[in-house]
Amino acid sequence: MSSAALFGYCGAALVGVGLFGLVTHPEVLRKILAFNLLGSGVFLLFGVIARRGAAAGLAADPVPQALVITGIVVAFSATAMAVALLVRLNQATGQVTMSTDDPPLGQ
Amino acid sequence: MTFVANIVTIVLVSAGAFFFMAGTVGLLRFPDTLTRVHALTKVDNVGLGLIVFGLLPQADGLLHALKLIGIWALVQLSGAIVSQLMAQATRRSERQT
Amino acid sequence: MTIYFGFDAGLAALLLAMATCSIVARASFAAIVLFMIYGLLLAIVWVRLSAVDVALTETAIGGGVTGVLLLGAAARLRKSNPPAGEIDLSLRIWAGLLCLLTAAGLAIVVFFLPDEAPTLAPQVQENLAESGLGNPVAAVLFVYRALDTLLEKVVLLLALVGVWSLAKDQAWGGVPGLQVYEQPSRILVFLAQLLPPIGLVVGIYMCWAGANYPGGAFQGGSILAAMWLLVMMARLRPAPAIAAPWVRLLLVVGPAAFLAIGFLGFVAADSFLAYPEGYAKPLIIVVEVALTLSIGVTLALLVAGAPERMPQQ
Amino acid sequence: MTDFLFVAAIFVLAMGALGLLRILRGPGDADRILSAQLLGSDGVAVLLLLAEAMKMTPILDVALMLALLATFVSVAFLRDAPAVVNGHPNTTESK
Repeated sequence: MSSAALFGYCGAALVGVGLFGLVTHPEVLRKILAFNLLGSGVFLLFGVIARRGAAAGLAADPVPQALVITGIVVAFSATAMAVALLVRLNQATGQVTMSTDDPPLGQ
Repeated sequence: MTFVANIVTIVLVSAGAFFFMAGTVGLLRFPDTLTRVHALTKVDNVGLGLIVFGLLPQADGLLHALKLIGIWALVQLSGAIVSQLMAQATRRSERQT
Repeated sequence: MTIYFGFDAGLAALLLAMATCSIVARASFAAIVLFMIYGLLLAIVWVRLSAVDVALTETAIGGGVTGVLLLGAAARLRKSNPPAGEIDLSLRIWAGLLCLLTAAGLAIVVFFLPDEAPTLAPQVQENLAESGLGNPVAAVLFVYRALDTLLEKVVLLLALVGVWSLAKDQAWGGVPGLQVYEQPSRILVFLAQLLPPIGLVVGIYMCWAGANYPGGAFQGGSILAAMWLLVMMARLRPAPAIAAPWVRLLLVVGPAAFLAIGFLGFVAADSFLAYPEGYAKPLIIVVEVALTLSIGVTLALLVAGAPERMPQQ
Repeated sequence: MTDFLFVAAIFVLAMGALGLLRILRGPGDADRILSAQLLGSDGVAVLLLLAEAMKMTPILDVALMLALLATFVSVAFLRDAPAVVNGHPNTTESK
């Protein structure tokens, strides 16, 4: 097994771990964290594909790398937005989850 | 000449790695937070320093060597200040409880 | 088994362990610390995949700025009651199975990747000389996929507008509710005076080096953001009111310069975002410098959050 | 030489990993921060070693970035220190 394939399996496992956290954690902050883990797993798969595409004297294919850099930036934007929504939700209702069992807004 | 350089690298990097081990052992075995901070500073100063000086003979060009030393200086500087902050915070919370 | 593979296997195992621990940790604070360590390890993985540009971005964003953003949120939510009920066991087992299936599916895809890996590296390398850049990743970002890069900066701005729009009506245009030190000690103030000049130099260096070596506007900008946040957290300078004209100007100068040069492409070259022959490199550097400033300000304000109070008179 | 540098990198990384046991043991959040800081220093050392072993000088820039950002992160860790550090391990742990 090559190192690239190893990191590929690692990325696949990270997607699984992140997805698990995303579905099972009631706290929104932990969901956001898990979503970031999931995303980085996907990025890692891109990285593996870039590494396998090494050619023409380059150690890795630059196109997937550029995609990943854009992806990291966009993921950060989404995270910042989600955190701001969460903080506002908490200010308005005192909740840290999105459970519907809690009293709705305004009561 | 490269032979001598390689020997220097191997000796110094090994010595540096030893200090990294010492830092970890200190972090795990020392009894309280303040002494653990102490263990950590040895890693920043001596451990990383030895590794940097070990890598210097392998550096190609002055700029490369200066960058290595610059990184060490930065880690040392910020490590020292952050350790101070950490110790302060610990002292403060001990006084409160 | 070679020694390289040994290193990579150890690294991968550690990475997975950190990810798992950060999911199962009980306390949010511990989970975030673990997530930041995970970001650091992931940066080393990117180095091992020979993707130094990505490693730089991951160090800055994955471990650094995202971590600080989450820490701030955790500190603000700490006073709230923890959620009452946990999701029951059978549901968790089902979720676990589903996730296992997803991971297994992806692993199978990795296993059956074609031996002849498709690659665009030769095309990039062939046309690299025309762009005048030495860094192939920067060439992809600013020449071949310039539209994506432009839109990515717009997404950053849109996210910031989104964050700001969550402010209460009376706080609109006010000061972001960034968590700061209540009583910064003298040592902290010293650090906040000492580090930003160093960071500024490194940030400019990253932006400058980005044309030919790994680095670039985003990496440089994120260092600037970190340094500014440090100054604000140590209360050397307060967070600015978001209505301040200089803040607005810095936010848009990067995307505006990019867009202007894009439209220039209609006139001077043959299409939108095309660079006139021979001027590619200087134009790209102008865009990168402007973008570095804008990205620094945008990232810092995204971490600072929605405005919460009006500036004190 | 390359092999030796990789062995050194494995050793330093392993030491950092061992230090992470502090995160599990605690008791205070200050101790968790300490082991994260130790791993930061280990990360810088590993990157320096890799830069030489892989003959890729730009990796030094990653180490530089890490050194800067680690300081920034430590300051953020300690931001709400009086409430977090060491004092009441139970209140922070049981959440």
